[in-house]
Amino acid sequence: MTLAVTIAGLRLKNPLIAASGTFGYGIELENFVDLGILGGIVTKGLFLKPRAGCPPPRIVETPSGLLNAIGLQGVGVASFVHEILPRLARFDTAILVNVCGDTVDEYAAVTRVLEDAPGVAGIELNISCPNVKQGGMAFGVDPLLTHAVVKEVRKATRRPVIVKLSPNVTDITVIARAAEDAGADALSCINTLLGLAIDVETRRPRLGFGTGGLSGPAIRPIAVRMTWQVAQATRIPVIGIGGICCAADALEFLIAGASAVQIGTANFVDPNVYQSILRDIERYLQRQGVARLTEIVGSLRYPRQQ
Amino acid sequence: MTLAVTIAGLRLKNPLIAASGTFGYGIELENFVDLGILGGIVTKGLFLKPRAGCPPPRIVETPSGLLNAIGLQGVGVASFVHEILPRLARFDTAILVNVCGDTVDEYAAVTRVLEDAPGVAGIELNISCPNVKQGGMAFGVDPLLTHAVVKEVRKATRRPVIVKLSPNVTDITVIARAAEDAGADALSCINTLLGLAIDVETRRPRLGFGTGGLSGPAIRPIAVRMTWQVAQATRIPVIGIGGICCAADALEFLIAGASAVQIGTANFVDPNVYQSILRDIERYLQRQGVARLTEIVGSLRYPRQQ
Amino acid sequence: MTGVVGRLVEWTAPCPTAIIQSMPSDLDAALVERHSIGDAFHVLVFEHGDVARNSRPGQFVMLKPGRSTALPLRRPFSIMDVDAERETFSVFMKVVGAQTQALAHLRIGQTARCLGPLGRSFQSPQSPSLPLLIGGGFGIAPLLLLGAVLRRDAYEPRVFYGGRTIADLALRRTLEDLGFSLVLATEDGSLGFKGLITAALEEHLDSCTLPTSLFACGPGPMLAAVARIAARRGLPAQVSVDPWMGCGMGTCLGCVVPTRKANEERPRYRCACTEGPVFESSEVVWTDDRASPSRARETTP
Amino acid sequence: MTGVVGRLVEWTAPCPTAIIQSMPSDLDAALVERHSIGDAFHVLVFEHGDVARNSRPGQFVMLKPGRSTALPLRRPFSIMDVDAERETFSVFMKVVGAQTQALAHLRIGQTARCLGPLGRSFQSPQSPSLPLLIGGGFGIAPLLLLGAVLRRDAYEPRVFYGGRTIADLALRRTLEDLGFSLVLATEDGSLGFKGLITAALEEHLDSCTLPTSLFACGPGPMLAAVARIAARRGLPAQVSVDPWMGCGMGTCLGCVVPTRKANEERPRYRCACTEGPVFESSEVVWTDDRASPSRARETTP
Ligand SMILES: Cc1cc2nc3c(=O)[nH]c(=O)nc-3n(C[C@H](O)[C@H](O)[C@H](O)COP(=O)(O)OP(=O)(O)OC[C@H]3O[C@@H](n4cnc5c(N)ncnc54)[C@H](O)[C@@H]3O)c2cc1C
Ligand SMILES: Cc1cc2nc3c(=O)[nH]c(=O)nc-3n(C[C@H](O)[C@H](O)[C@H](O)COP(=O)(O)OP(=O)(O)OC[C@H]3O[C@@H](n4cnc5c(N)ncnc54)[C@H](O)[C@@H]3O)c2cc1C
Ligand SMILES: Cc1cc2nc3c(=O)[nH]c(=O)nc-3n(C[C@H](O)[C@H](O)[C@H](O)COP(=O)(O)O)c2cc1C
Ligand SMILES: Cc1cc2nc3c(=O)[nH]c(=O)nc-3n(C[C@H](O)[C@H](O)[C@H](O)COP(=O)(O)O)c2cc1C
Ligand code: FES
Ligand code: FES
Repeated sequence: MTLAVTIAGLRLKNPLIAASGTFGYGIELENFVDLGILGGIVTKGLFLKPRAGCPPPRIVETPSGLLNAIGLQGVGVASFVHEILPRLARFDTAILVNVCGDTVDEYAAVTRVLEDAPGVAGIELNISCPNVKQGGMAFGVDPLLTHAVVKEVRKATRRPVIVKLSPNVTDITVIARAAEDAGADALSCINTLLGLAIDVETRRPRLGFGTGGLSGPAIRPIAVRMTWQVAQATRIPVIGIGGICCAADALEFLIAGASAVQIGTANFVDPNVYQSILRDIERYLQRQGVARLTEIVGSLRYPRQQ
Repeated sequence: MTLAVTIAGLRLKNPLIAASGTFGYGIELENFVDLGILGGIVTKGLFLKPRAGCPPPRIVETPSGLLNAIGLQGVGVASFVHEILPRLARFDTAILVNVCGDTVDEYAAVTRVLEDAPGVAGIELNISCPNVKQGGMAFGVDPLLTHAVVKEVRKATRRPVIVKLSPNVTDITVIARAAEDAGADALSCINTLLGLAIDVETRRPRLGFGTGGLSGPAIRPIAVRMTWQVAQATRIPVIGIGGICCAADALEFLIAGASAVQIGTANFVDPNVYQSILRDIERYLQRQGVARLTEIVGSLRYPRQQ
Repeated sequence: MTGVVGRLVEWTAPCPTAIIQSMPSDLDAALVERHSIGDAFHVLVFEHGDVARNSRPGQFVMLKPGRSTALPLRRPFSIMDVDAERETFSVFMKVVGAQTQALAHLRIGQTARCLGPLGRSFQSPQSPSLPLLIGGGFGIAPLLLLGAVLRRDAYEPRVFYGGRTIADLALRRTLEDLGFSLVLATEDGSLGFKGLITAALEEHLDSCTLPTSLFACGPGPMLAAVARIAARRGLPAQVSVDPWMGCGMGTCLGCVVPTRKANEERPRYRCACTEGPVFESSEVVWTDDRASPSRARETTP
Repeated sequence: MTGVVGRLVEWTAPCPTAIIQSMPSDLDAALVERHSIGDAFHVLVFEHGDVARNSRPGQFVMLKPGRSTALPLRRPFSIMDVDAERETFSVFMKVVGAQTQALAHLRIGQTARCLGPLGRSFQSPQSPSLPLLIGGGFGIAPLLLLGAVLRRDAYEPRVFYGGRTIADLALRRTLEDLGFSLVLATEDGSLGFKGLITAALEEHLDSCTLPTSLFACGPGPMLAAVARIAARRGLPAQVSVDPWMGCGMGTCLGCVVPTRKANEERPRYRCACTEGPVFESSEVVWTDDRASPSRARETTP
């Protein structure tokens, strides 16, 4: 039985990838997790410069969900390349870098810095972060801007470019196709949904920034739906994301058409969740009499609509 | 202390309204609930003709959420007017009718049937149901179609017209303003989010229809955010809906700018939830030293964005 | 186990045509007894005067541990037994997911939200006949109450009780102790007849000449088989179905079953919570059973 | 209550500069003892060898009842006591919401996911001095362990323990039994000094001439007051902060506190879970305390 998958020319030993912003830069967890069992790791989002992020409180729990406004606090791409990337080299897992920018130029510039860095398996373009004032989600909700930024980044690298889509749109397939047309090799689906939680006693938002991004099991049905729509609408591979906590959750995305999945919020509860998910996916494949994981990708039997 | 609110010229004794599709036509619950304590009731969605609805399974639970594809099963507006409406007359609560249609003409026709019926306090225009093949959500995600249908319905009635918005859009304020421009008296915010849940053993959707609409506490942060956006962007009253289970939940919407709220999924768990919510809202107002509920509407202290 | 099964009130008399036959009430019902049969099966006895007094066989309650008005929804459980004097009723629960787990592990004295009695009950046989009660898995539960009432009314019901394996027949001792004439079947042959309980039923019917009426509760495919058998042999059959239920009160329209009464031109969706869960088997339109999703999904707890 | 507070290992020796001072481990830790003080306060003793052996005062554990990997997240709790021989540690828990409720009601033998020890501990005083330990509400918890270690190292710590009312001072007997020199304060005057514990502290400092170092844990406003007092009097002060924590491991960046070390040009957000929860009070940028949201919201359970 094999769990290996290939995405955008990248072979992953299994379809489980740690989602951006929920696994630090990887090294924070080296004492907690055997990083080598992961198919891949997406780093926290990186801009050209270091960034302070949003004022606290930055996270608040909602029913089966986590609302966050971290605001892409980070060390900047240069520090990442020089100080962190070398320490990741000894782990046998694909390192994907989540690239951010306030402008198209910045996205391209961050990508170029990474181009010469050894050990970067690919780029995940974050055009969908709801917690920044410029850039971020503004790109991901507009097909023309999406096309523009993907095209520039495409020019800046020979590495696989994965575009991370925002769910805060009327029709995600329009954005997905814009990214595909502009040269994306794969699509990550989805980032967080824009939400607001209010502290009724103080009548202020519970987050320092105001609104935040909703993640976790609460959003899974929305994420599975969008993954399915995007997989139908494009020819490039899709990586499913949203509320995955166990093997059955991951399998929903794979059956809907994702070639791999990312695990986000669940890392906070248990960064070792990968082990049990892999074991349970294997058991599932056995039960279903399927030898390769890839056989179940997109195998959803959707009812014919009369 | 008063909990009374006025929406679109309609005085409600309190801001708690039962949401469409979660309270039947009201009469189903007359043995369970003292209907007179509700501010209002929105009926299940009605078309011109009776409708069979979607094949089962029609509901499935997801984390803190309910995914449904009922497909607007219903008796049709004529039966409603003749058989059900008279039975509702003896309850002291505002009856709002959720109006559906496959076409603009059907929306207007259903509205006209209601125009002469006694005991209808207002119309809630459902342009946001995700579980029908035509009409429904298709209208609610397009500002031009929204404008067109609201305009026709506006012409068909002198009663208050409340337009129920779909959350499955990039920018809900665009749709909200289109409805306002076309003559809507108020806005209901939000209907369900389109979702998909998959039975991994059979590799089929868990719902007979395929996709469904996500409701319940899971979507509350999204609904509060949209309510806040819509209240900022329009001058007409907003009714907040989405995952309300207790007083604090209701208050989040009111503080965000809603003049009233609807309770949906929570009715299934406890159709008597209104009592405790009213009691706890009163306690809250006492705690806050506020004499009228209306004083807290829109009182959110949103952080200034530098 | 739960005292005498069936110290009952009248069952079909008061208003035979009403859909909801008695006024349900919504209480915090305290757990007063628990009898566990292995890890998976539990008989839970709750205090609830109205359910104890007004329930009819085949009716159910909607239960939810604790007091929260948030999701998860309440869950439906057949009323297995009532004791009007003690003001208690009992349910037989198979642990399959988070809510059945939480209910099964309530401590004595803790409460569950409890709404009931709900739904349309089994109707007493139209004419004197031998009632055959066919239960699959936890579907046996309402048949205990039904059996008790039938006996009180001088019928001599015979119980067919099937499961995959011996462990599924958790109530077999209770049925024996109550003196029911009992046919057991397991698919793996670990106890009784080897095969499906409906095969055991057919074998019995082949050799039986008495007028017979069937009463069944269990998984969808079992009910469909009972319906086929009844149709083929021209026997009256009532089946209690088990769809997803959201509310139990007729408002969510989530629990519908395609049905078609004799006088109807085309099938109609009927709510199992108000117009069922007991239907005439001839009125149910038996589909490919999409109404019973797989139970094997590992749920995210 | 929990055996002798503080059968401890070394506390700052091994690697004084490292951020995470010892390798945390993630176990299913069984509850072995519970001591309830009213409904709201509980001392819970868990089995966890690594936490028992490696914890230093001020460190914490992330706990979650049961085994689920879904939300809700784990919750942080200060380590109140360790017993290296029994391989147990204890936490002092105030029930404020669903997770503290669930943890407080674990049955003996049931397990919680338990990750720890985590975070930067209190550091031993730089020079001989009188340690004053200031605890507000459940913030008293880490000060028990700190007090025990200080005494072992021949300090004579004095404990200031404040709350709104007498019931909040749930650990006062334990502190007395352990023989700590104790100052109590309640806002309503129901016990000890009437007023804020920081007012009691100031009163003491006004009349005390010994070199003093402050160690505080409690609500944000209390810590801010301690920081002001320390700054005004030029005393060293370490404070343990209590922000929302998502992971406890430095990955969510949810727990940040604005800080500014002496050599830094402008403030920086530091993670309370890895670079704290204990900070020098002079390094924390005290804001209008948005980091402590209101605790009064009725949570949807
Ligand atoms: C009228 C009626 C009477 C019932 N009587 C009894 C009874 O007496 N004893 C008893 O043990 N159970 C009974 N049930 C079934 C019981 O309601 C479910 O087992 C329960 O809802 C499961 O809840 P859960 O949270 O533990 O599991 P969930 O996590 O909700 O579900 C666990 C698994 O079971 C499946 N499942 C859950 N509910 C249903 C359903 N209704 N139909 C098909 N699949 C389902 C899910 O797909 C999932 O795989 C009855 C159901 C109905 C409708
Ligand atoms: C380093 C650290 C050490 C701690 N040590 C202890 C301890 O020893 N004993 C103890 O009882 N508690 C301690 N806490 C606090 C404890 O973690 C929270 O009380 C707990 O997370 C509440 O969880 P819940 O699910 O019960 O409540 P929730 O439902 O999550 O919250 C209930 C209410 O408390 C508020 N709240 C929850 N967590 C926080 C927080 N971190 N800051 C401000 N408000 C909050 C919420 O706004 C809500 O109103 C500590 C916290 C930290 C960060
Ligand atoms: C605290 C937090 C921080 C995040 N930071 C980033 C980020 O830097 N870049 C990014 O593309 N997505 C970020 N995300 C989004 C996640 O990668 C993921 O898309 C989302 O959380 C949905 O998955 P989940 O439900 O499994 O968490 C963040 C999410 C969380 C919860
Ligand atoms: C089972 C079900 C049926 C519904 N039917 C309708 C409907 O007929 N018309 C409508 O406008 N909204 C309908 N809704 C949407 C609700 O009115 C409400 O907008 C939504 O459920 C969000 O609120 P909640 O989270 O409180 O349930 C339905 C929702 C559910 C769960
Ligand atoms: S369960 Fe809701 S209508 Fe039957
Ligand atoms: S709690 Fe997650 S980074 Fe500190």
